[in-house]
Amino acid sequence: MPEPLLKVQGLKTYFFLERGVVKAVDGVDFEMKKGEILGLVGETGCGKSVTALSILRLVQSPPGKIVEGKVIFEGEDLLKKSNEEMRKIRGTKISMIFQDPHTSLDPVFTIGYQIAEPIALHQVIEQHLMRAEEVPGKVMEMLKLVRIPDPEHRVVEYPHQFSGGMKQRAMIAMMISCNPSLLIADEPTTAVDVTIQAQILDLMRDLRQKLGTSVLLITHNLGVVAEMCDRLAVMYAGNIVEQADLKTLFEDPKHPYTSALLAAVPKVGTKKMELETIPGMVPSLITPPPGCKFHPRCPHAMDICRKEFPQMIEIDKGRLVRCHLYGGGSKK
Amino acid sequence: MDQRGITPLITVAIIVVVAIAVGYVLISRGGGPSENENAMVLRMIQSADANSLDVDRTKMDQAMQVIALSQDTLMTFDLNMNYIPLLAESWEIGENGAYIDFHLRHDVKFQCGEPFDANAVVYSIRRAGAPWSAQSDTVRNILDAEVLDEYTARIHLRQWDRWLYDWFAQTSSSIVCPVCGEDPAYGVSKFCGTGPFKVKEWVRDTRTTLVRNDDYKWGPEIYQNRGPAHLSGITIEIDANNLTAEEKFFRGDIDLMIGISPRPALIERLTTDPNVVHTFIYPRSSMAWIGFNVSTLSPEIQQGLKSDRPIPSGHRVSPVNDNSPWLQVDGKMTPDNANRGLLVRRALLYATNREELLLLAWENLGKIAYGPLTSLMWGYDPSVEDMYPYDLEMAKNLLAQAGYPGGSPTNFVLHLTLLTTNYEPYVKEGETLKQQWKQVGVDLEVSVRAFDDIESIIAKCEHDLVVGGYTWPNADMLWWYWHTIRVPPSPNRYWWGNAYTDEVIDNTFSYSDTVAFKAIQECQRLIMEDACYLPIVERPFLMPMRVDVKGLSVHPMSNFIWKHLDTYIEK
Amino acid sequence: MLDRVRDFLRRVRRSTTFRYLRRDIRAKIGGGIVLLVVFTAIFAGFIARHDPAAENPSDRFQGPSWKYPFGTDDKGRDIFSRVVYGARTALIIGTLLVVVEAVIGVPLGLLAGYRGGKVDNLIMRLVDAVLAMPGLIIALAFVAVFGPGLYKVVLALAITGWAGYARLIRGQTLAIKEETYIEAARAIGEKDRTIVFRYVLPNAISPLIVMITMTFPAAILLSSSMSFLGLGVQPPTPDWGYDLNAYKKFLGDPMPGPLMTILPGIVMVITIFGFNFFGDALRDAYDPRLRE
Amino acid sequence: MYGFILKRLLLLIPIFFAVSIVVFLLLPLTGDPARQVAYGQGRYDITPHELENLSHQYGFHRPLYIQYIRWLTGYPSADPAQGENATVIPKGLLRGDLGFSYTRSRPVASLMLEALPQTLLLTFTAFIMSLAIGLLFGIFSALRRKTWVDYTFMGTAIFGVSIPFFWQGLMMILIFVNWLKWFPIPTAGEHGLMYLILPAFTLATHQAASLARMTRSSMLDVLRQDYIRTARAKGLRERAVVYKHALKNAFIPVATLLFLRLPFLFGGTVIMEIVFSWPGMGRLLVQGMGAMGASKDWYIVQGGVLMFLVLAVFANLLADIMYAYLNPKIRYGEGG
Repeated sequence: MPEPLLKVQGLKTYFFLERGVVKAVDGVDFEMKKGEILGLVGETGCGKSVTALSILRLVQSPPGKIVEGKVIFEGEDLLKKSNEEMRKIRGTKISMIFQDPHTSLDPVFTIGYQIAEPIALHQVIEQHLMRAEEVPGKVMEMLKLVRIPDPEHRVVEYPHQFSGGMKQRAMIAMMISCNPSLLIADEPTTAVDVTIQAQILDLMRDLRQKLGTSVLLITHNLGVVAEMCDRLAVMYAGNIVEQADLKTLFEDPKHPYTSALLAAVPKVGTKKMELETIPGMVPSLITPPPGCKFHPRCPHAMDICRKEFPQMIEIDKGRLVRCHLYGGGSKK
Repeated sequence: MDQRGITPLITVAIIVVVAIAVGYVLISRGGGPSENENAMVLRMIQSADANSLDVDRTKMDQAMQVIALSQDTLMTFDLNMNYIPLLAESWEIGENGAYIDFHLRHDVKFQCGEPFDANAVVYSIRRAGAPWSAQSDTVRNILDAEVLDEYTARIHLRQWDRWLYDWFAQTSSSIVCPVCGEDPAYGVSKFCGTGPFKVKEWVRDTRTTLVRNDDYKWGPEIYQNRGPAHLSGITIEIDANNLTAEEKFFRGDIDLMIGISPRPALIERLTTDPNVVHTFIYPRSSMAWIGFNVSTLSPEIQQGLKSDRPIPSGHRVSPVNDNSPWLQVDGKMTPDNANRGLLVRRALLYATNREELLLLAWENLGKIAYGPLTSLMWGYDPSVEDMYPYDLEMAKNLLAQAGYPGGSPTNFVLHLTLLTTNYEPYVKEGETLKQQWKQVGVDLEVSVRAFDDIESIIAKCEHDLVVGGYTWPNADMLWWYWHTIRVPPSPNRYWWGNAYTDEVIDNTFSYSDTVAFKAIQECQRLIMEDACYLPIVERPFLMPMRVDVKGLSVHPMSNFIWKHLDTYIEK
Repeated sequence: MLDRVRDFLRRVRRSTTFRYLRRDIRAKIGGGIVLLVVFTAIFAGFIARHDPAAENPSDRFQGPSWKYPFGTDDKGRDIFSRVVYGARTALIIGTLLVVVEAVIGVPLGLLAGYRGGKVDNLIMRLVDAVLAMPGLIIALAFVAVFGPGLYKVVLALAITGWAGYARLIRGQTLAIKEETYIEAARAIGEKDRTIVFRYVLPNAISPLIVMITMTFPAAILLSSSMSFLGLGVQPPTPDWGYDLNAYKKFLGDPMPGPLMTILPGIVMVITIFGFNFFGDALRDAYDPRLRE
Repeated sequence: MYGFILKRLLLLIPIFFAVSIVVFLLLPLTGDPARQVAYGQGRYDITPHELENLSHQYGFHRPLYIQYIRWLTGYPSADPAQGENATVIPKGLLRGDLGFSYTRSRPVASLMLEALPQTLLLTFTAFIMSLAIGLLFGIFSALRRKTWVDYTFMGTAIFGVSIPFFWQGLMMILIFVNWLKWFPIPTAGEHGLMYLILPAFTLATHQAASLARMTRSSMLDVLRQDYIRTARAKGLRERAVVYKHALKNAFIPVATLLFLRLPFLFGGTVIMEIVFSWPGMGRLLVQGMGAMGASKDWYIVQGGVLMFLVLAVFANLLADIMYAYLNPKIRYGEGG
């Protein structure tokens, strides 16, 4: 088995607030192969975005802090790197697309300038891959790549002159301009309307074909996942509760939470009138319930769930689940 | 592509910095005193400026000292206050004072180059008599002026007036150039006179710059040097903030401090600093007092029927001030009223501790004043000195008789307002009196006002009491207390009510000195008996100068007629 | 009545704001100073050891001592007593100013915010214009025209001061207007007046309090500046600015001359500092964004 | 952008109109304008008859609106002079005549024009000083949020806004002039660079302090924004993130506020000019108001207030332009 591109082990990111410690990410492990699209799904506030930010080490600090864990990217632990090294990795090897294109672009700089920035910095100044005068051309190329109509004029315009979809495209252009090997997309489509969604997703898909970038797609929208991903990781209250490739997971979810999640999605062609909802609330991340964090909402909750925190167990090849239902219990 | 980071900030900064640089270059032309070394400039400093340098538009001391330097009078005083010639070589008085003839010097030129002749005199006299002029009251007894020949001017008098005669020696009678006297546009004096220094620039409340008049050679005989002056110029700087003013003086940036208010620490410093000569002047002619608003003119005077004494021009007819009817004293009023006012005023005089006033307000400089005239004036009457000793019991009794019984620090029976300028000793006088009069139950409110406000309030006769001071050469001051057609700020709205006093007053005009002398003494007594005002102190002048200032002796009239002809600075 | 007060206090103590304040050092220091000053102003009569106007020639120009904490001036008056009474004057001005400004500004702000449209446009135009004017100069002009004195000073400062209140309240009103409970109130057919005063105003109160706290230091600064120029509070009312102007002439003297100006000045700075400090803490406490 | 500026410039016309009304009213509001003018001329013993003449001469007997029109345009022109010097009557604001100052024996307009550069020099020097100090403090304490740097800076800032101008001025003179003798003694009519520094600095303190606070909070707001995170995700250097992206955004509100606060600075200038006897308009104005024992001069008061109001209006305009210039949303109209 080849060395995975990204390997996250026991990642823990806490936020130290006056109200208490928020364990946003409380022990997350997963792997990504080169060129694959991994979907990270879960309810809002389950720690998806924080995981992503932790990988890039962009967690707002204070109050946030990565307390322990490993983020091994291309064989090196990012958490051990110096800030400078880390900075050089951002935008070149790993880059990230954010949820809301409206607020994520700097309103006082032209689109062109913002796209040019990383190119000029990384490729010209740091890596000497191109000369300064090539930068405009490259920018133009990127704009074309993300299919922005008449780039010659758009390049000198400001974000507020762009529509939501356009902004998101520009954002993508900006982020892939140094063709990173890992692209983290944090809810890239939630803020734009459905028609645009499709376009954005297409865009990302064939970018992946063209550039062979692997994508960590963070979303709560299983529809999107279904369209895009090769593999899925389901997150709940700061932990990954289940991992499998798309098909298996959709066909037979093991973890009660996953099934609940799937059940909550309207399926085309089913007669079922009312949707199933997941009972109860997302647990507080400051004082999570003891044992399995899902047990208060779990239909199959057993005593052990209330006492012991379940370990991840591999019930099948590349098929991981964190639940007491599947024997093993916890390691002694 | 838009490469601006925070360039707006930088551009703005650069622009403004440039602007400042340019502005600085444009603006900073040195206006400072004495640029070139060989120039010998006397640098004075004082805390307040004149309100005008036009002799007919101001009464302020600050103005007079500049006018004395830039303009001349027909006669002037010697050190014993005798009349000596200045612009007039000689003069004679017509039979029983119907007119005065002035025979003028032939060699005098105005600073603008115009010759000085009888026309100039006539022009100035008429100007002084103009309805808008500050002098109009003073010269009320001048009928007209007339040119006899080029160098002889005749002043026709309505009647003999020894004080008017005296006026011709006072700075306020200075002769201005008829040609450039008026600024055609704005009708203010261009300050062009015949004096030893000409006003180069007057920046109000900032600095007056005078430069030597090199043609000057007609200085009065009291100076060894008849002119031109040794000094190449004089600057009078205004600095209301004595923190900086004194610092300049003690560092030697200033040669002479005028009109400063005494302060123990300051006096200490002045007396100990070896580089400073400091003199207290007691001009025989300067005192500080507090004036009561006594009354309005009696109906007769308002109709001009009282006596054959002429009604002066510009005579105001002021309303009775209803806010303080008790203050009105008038021969024609009911004796009851008259009495009350009189009693109260006497009470206040008894309730005043002058020693303390002298200490707190004047730091024990100067000497206590007892009557309307200073002890060195011609006609001074020593008998006034023991008329009102400090006696609280007496004061209380008088107040009780006046209908204000039982006054005490806790029980105020009377509320009065005292107007004063912000001249330090005056304010202190007021605040000290406030404390003293408390003892007899009189509540005094001290209201610090601008000079102009006070003038206007008095003009409307709306004051109770006012702090004032004068510098005046002679017993003419008495006129002030008789009625207020004399130099404001005036203490009184007052007219003598009976034949006897009329006669006494007329006698003070008398052609015969002996008669006049007696009358003057009698008047002082009458005035103090009527307690129509409260003398406080024969006002001291602090005039500290640097040791290198030489040849500056002190004239009894202080610096108000001083021309600095002998003054020079030792390099 | 009493238990209503107690209840109110309990609610205050429970409120997040209060809990936040209790942890904020600025609030402690600033609040302490403010309380101290207010106390001094109220009980000036007891705190001052002498009549601020009482002159005793026997001990003039005294340095600070137990008898005269700040020393005495050229008339032998106790400077400390004058400062204490000056605090009273300052607070009176501040309070009056707050009242006047609020009385003018708040209703206009409510009107503008609640009515919107033309009225809003008109009022805000006015407010902007007023805010653009140099307050101190306008105030000086006012005093020059109508004469000096404590109440005139307050009015003079209020001429420009009210606009700040109007703008603040308008903003608040605009925000609150969108709240659902306002919709509800409208739905059940509450009268506009009722809505404004029963629902909108109470919810705009916290920023108003901050504004008020901030008005005091401004009032003290400006009014004392005016009386320093002789165009403000007139004697015999003891006033910091006026006294500093009177004492500044002793600055050049050997000690204790300068102390006459320095000590009262320091007291003044500390007072204003206290109010500003407290106001700051208060604003942060009310501003949820600034708390984590 | 230019359309915007043009709009604002047009807006100035009504504003100046309003200002002129306010300024005009100063004199009538005194109740007895004729008497005020007379006193301004040093004529305290003016007789009722003369007063009558004067008020006819100046047209004070006319209804207010006519007086205003005349004050503004000079029409209907003055009655045939009954007293001397009819030429003293103001010939109308629009003809650049603000009346004649008897206390200065000069036309007010020329006095003001002479003093204006002095005031501007003082104000702008202070302005620049405050800009430098304020921005520096603000940015640093924003970056070192909740550290002792932040606390000290902000503490100092609040202290800075708490010092009364006049007292600080006196202290400056006492310490740096009298005691340390670093600077020349402030002297009326002296306005070299060395004379400028102390008043400018004193004036700057307050402004700088409040500017520092504005900058800090604005910076904190911006640093919280998504696009800053984006910039970091792009791998930009921290310097670029802070000084390019953050600062340029944070500077927009600060710059606006900065100019909006200029009027306050003018207020301070007035006091500074008195304390340091700086020969500017503020000193003229306050003395014209009768402060410090000077004598009242209404035409100077009118002129001074007018000048300062006009300056304030321009400061306001500047603020708007600054905002428009820094903010693309306005520079290139809304929408794509």
